[in-house]
Amino acid sequence: MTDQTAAGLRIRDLRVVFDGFVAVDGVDLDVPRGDLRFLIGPNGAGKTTIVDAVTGLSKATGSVQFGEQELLGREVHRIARAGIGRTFQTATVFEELTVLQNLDIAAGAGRGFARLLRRRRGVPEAVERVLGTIHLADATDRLAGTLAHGQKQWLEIGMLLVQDARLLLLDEPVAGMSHEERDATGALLQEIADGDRTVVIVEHDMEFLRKFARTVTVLHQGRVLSEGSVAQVQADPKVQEVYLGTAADAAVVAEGVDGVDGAGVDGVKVEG
Amino acid sequence: MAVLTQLFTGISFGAVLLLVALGLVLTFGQMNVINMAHGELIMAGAYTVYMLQKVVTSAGASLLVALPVAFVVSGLLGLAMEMLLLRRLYHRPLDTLLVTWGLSLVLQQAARDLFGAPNKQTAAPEWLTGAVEVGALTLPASRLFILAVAVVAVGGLSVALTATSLGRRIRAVVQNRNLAATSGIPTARVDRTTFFIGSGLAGVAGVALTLLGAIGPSMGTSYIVDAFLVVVAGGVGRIQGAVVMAFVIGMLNALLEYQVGASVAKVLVFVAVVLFIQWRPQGLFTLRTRSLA
Amino acid sequence: MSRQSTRRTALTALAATVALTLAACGAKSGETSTATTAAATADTTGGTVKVGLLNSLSGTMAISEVTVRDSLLLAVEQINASGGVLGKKIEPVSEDGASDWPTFAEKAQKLISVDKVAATFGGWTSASRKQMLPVFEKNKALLFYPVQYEGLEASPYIFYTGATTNQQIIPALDYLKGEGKKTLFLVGSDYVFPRTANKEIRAYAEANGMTVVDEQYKPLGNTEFSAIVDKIKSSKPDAVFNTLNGDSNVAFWKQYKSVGLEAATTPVMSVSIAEEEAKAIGPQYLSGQLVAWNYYMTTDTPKNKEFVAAYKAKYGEDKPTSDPMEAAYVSVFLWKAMVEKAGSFDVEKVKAAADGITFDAPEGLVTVDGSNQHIAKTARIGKIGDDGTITEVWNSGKPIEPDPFLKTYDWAAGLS
Amino acid sequence: MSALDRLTRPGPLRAALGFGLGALVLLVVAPATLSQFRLDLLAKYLCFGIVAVGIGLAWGRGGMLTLGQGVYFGIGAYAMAMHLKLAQTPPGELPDFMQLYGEVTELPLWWQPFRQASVAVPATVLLPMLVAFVLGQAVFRRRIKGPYFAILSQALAAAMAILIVGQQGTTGGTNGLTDITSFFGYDLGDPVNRTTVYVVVAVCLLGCLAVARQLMQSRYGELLVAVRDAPERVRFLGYDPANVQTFAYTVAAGMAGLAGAMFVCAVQAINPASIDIVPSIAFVIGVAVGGRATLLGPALGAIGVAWLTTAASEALADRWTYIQGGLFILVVAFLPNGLASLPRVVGDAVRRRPAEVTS
Repeated sequence: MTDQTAAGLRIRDLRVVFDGFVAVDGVDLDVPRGDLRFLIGPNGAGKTTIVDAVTGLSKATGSVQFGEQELLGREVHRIARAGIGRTFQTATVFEELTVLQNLDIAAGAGRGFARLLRRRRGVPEAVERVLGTIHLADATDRLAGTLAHGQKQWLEIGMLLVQDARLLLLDEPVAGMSHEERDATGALLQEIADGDRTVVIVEHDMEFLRKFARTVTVLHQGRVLSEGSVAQVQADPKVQEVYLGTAADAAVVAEGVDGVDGAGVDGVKVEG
Repeated sequence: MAVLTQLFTGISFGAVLLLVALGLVLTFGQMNVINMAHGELIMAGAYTVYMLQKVVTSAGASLLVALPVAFVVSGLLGLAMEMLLLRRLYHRPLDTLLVTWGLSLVLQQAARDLFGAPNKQTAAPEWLTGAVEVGALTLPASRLFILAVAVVAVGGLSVALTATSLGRRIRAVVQNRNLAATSGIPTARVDRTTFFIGSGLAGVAGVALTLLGAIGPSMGTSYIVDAFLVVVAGGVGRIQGAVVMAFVIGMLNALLEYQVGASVAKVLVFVAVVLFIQWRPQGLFTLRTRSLA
Repeated sequence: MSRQSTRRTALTALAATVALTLAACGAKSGETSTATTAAATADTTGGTVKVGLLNSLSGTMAISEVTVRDSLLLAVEQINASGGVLGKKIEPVSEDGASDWPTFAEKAQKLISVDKVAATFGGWTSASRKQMLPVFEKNKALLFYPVQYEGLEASPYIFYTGATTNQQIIPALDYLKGEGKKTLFLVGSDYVFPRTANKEIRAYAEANGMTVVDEQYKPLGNTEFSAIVDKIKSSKPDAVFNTLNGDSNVAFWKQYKSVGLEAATTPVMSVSIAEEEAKAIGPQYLSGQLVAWNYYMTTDTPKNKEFVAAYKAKYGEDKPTSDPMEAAYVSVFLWKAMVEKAGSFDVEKVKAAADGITFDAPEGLVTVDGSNQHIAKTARIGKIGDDGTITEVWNSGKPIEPDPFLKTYDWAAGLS
Repeated sequence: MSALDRLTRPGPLRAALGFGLGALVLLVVAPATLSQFRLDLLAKYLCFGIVAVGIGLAWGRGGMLTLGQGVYFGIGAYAMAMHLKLAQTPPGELPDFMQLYGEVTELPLWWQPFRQASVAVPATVLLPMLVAFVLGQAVFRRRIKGPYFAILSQALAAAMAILIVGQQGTTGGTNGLTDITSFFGYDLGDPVNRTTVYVVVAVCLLGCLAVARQLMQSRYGELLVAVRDAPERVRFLGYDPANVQTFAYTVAAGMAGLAGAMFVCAVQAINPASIDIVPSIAFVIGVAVGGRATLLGPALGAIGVAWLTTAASEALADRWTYIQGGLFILVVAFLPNGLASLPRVVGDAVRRRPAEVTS
């Protein structure tokens, strides 16, 4: 075990059970600090459930450590304050608040009570910086509900940035985006995962994965099936057999044919 | 023997609670409409008995005829509410509470204008005014009748929801409206049917209540809070939850009343239910999903 | 931004200044004058005189109070037909107390200060009376309260034309004692009248060799009586004393019969069931049971025949008359007599003229006792028949002098 | 942008204008033009307005539909009434109703602290806040919300009313505490003193509006809206939504308590009928009619509905319930943001744009 893994995300024997259904069945997972990890797998593989368990939404057994801290058993907002941020499959922003207000709230979890009760004057520096990064500098006073789909997803990522999350867990961040937006988002994520921030992405979009993933973990029926670089995983016969079913589909994934993205491989993407 | 009598009293309380709450399992539980006018739908059922007895003079026959007729009368009243007002409020459940509160005021006043402010008298058949003696136990016939009505209503509703295509449609719409719509289920019609049945059950409860209490404009108000507590504590939308909670609350209320009197018993029951909801915010039976929030 | 907040500060300051100025004025006059309240003056300048009718026309109490209002209107109509009061026609102003006690106070004040009524008639529950009492005392205006009540009160600005306890409850107890009833079960609605009445009943029972086996209350409007009837059945009292009110009564009777309790074995003495209520409950549940009042629709006086006929002619053949309705009807005539004796609508003069006023009422002769402003009434015990009518089985022979504080009863010494 | 537009748009200008106008009308115009009777009534309505400001915060901004504000209104009212009752009772004697019902021979322990004004007056606000804090922490931590919270709070209001009714000997039962004649030594029969009470009530209302405005405009206000719309998202940003909700709920309870205390001074009585489910819902109805999420809407709505109730029942003693019920139905169903949104809805209609609907 290197120093890097110790400081990153370290999951041991994670189990999540819903009413007798084992959604995650003893997963071990290490994501070194600064990595850009993709979690893939068919529906019901347990991808989102792992994210839920790490962020405290679902009850789980086992161990989840980030840095030196054990996360399991802590309340959701305490985990968030420990530097874990996440997004959801459907972009969840505060639609009746402006872009600025959304970011200001994300930036403010550490604020004291007295500061909360005062009015915001001007734009906090952290927010100012992120506004540029997520290309929303022109839209600070627009209601988040009126933003375009891709802009909302950027706003969510921006909220994670001002929140100063060390571990970012993103659930399908580019779903529904245009090609240009996907590339911009990918570049942004690579930029984010370039220091001491660790990024874990649940994604179906194979082209996006091929282009931007540094490492990939493949899940199947609540267990880790394969792990490694994109090339390693693609070459893994177990992945081809179980996850992709036929060799023809495997070829599609390997080549990332335009127009056939995650939805094509995975069918309906309803997990909620 | 005293214990058995107290248990039966508890069951009697429970049967009434179950009857008045059953319709809410559909309208509140399945459709998220907080119908504060549910009590007035009960009232409509009770007045149906009163009106029917002007035509069908035999007390027994009129009561039995009133059961289906009141189901239709209250159901139609509910249907009118749904079509005129509530359908535009499905995405605002809390607002249904306010609108139906206004409706309940209007319906009470309407009853006062139509039937007069004083309570109305209905005749109960002789076989329902006495008691059945089982050993030293005295079981009021009216209570047994209400228990039977409650059992039939619960059974009928369960069968309707699980074994008929209508029931499957109702559940499909509740679980995923959009998916149901895209699968070709006419959701608006299913909504109307659901509301019709839920309201109709209130009418049936109203018929049963004529055996126990007053038939008057404000008769519904005394049941509404209890009825909602049963549904909430039982787990919204769960018939078995409503059944269990109705009898648990009824039993608790009855046993406490023997000990500390009715007023304090009522307060303790309310507090107990509030604490129970603290313990199980989703109620006794829950449909667990992975959906957020 | 800063300009606006300056403006806001200025406005706040203005508001505060006005507030302080007014507060200061209040303080000054408050110290010097404690009795600046002007006595209410009725507006009698025109050809008419206004009176207020204050009854619940909506809410739970509408059941009972609407009939009282109807009865008051009948009295007003009859008086107007015979020339009015002091040559002036009565103009009734009806307000809705809405079964909400603060509303009674609000409407009472409105009748006094906006409509400038010469007197107000109405109220039913103790709570509504207690809310109105300070309003009438403060304004020195008159209220005529037409319902039997728990006693222990004698406001100088209220005339009580219903029975106080010694004209209804004590005669009822005397009757039960005379029938040889030794054990009593008390059941009542959870509010002031039943609780106070039951306290008096307990004291009476203790002094007269009777036992109270149990005392049970139900919140108003509650309709679940299984537990109580079960307790009655198992404790086997000689009689039940019933002070339930409103919807609960219907539920009580239906469930009383459903466990096999009968008038023959366990009679119930009720003090809040009159003809109207009996009609709503149904004679099949009430047949043979006892009630205590001062008046029944069947009370055999020539005046009553006229009253019942007039009421039915105005409101319908199927409409019964009852004790509170009669007491309300009488109260208007008593007021008329007082005003005519005083020769003035002035409240103090009317009060001064009140003592000894008599009226040949449907219930028989009634006399106003000026010392406590109650009226002497004949107590009557009635039995409910198979058809729902109430027939008298006993009466006190002569009007009973009102004694709201039960001063003439030794056993009641510790009560107030 | 026309001048009218600027004045009717939400913003500091409109708020300042509204506040100033309100102060002017309440403190100068109303006392100068209304009869004593109407001014007393207005004082009562303003008390409902104060409750409504709190509900606007908790429900309009925070999404917590509280159908049990009667509980807090009642605690404040009874605390104040108990003090005033004790203050006008001669030393060594029991308050009149305790003598009358004679169930106790000495003052119950829980009455004792209210003898001191220094305890009773702060208690009218702090006691409701304390109860709301405890309840809020319990309820919101268990993530009870929406209809569940509404029904639960309603049950509490019913329970409290039944409890008070049942303890006649120490609470006055259904009669409540009546015949309160003086307010800290000032005779409440004196019209000048009653006007003073009115002014105090009006100033309290303006004060509550100022507090509510500050909270709505602050970062906390933004956070509260965020919690209302997406509580889980807020949680994942590192906040505990339960605390955010509890704070607004507690403030609302404090306002309800203050209103209750003022109500006792204005009406000179309190009884369980004023704190039961029906008045609790009536508070909310006023808020909904006025416009739940706005600053002035709730207060104006509550005052307006109370006024309309009086006016309608005076004009049509029999049929006024139709007007009242009909108004609730029409406004809530067809104008979900209340009458406060009427100008915008009309404006939108004129511009042929569908009105924005939020719940």
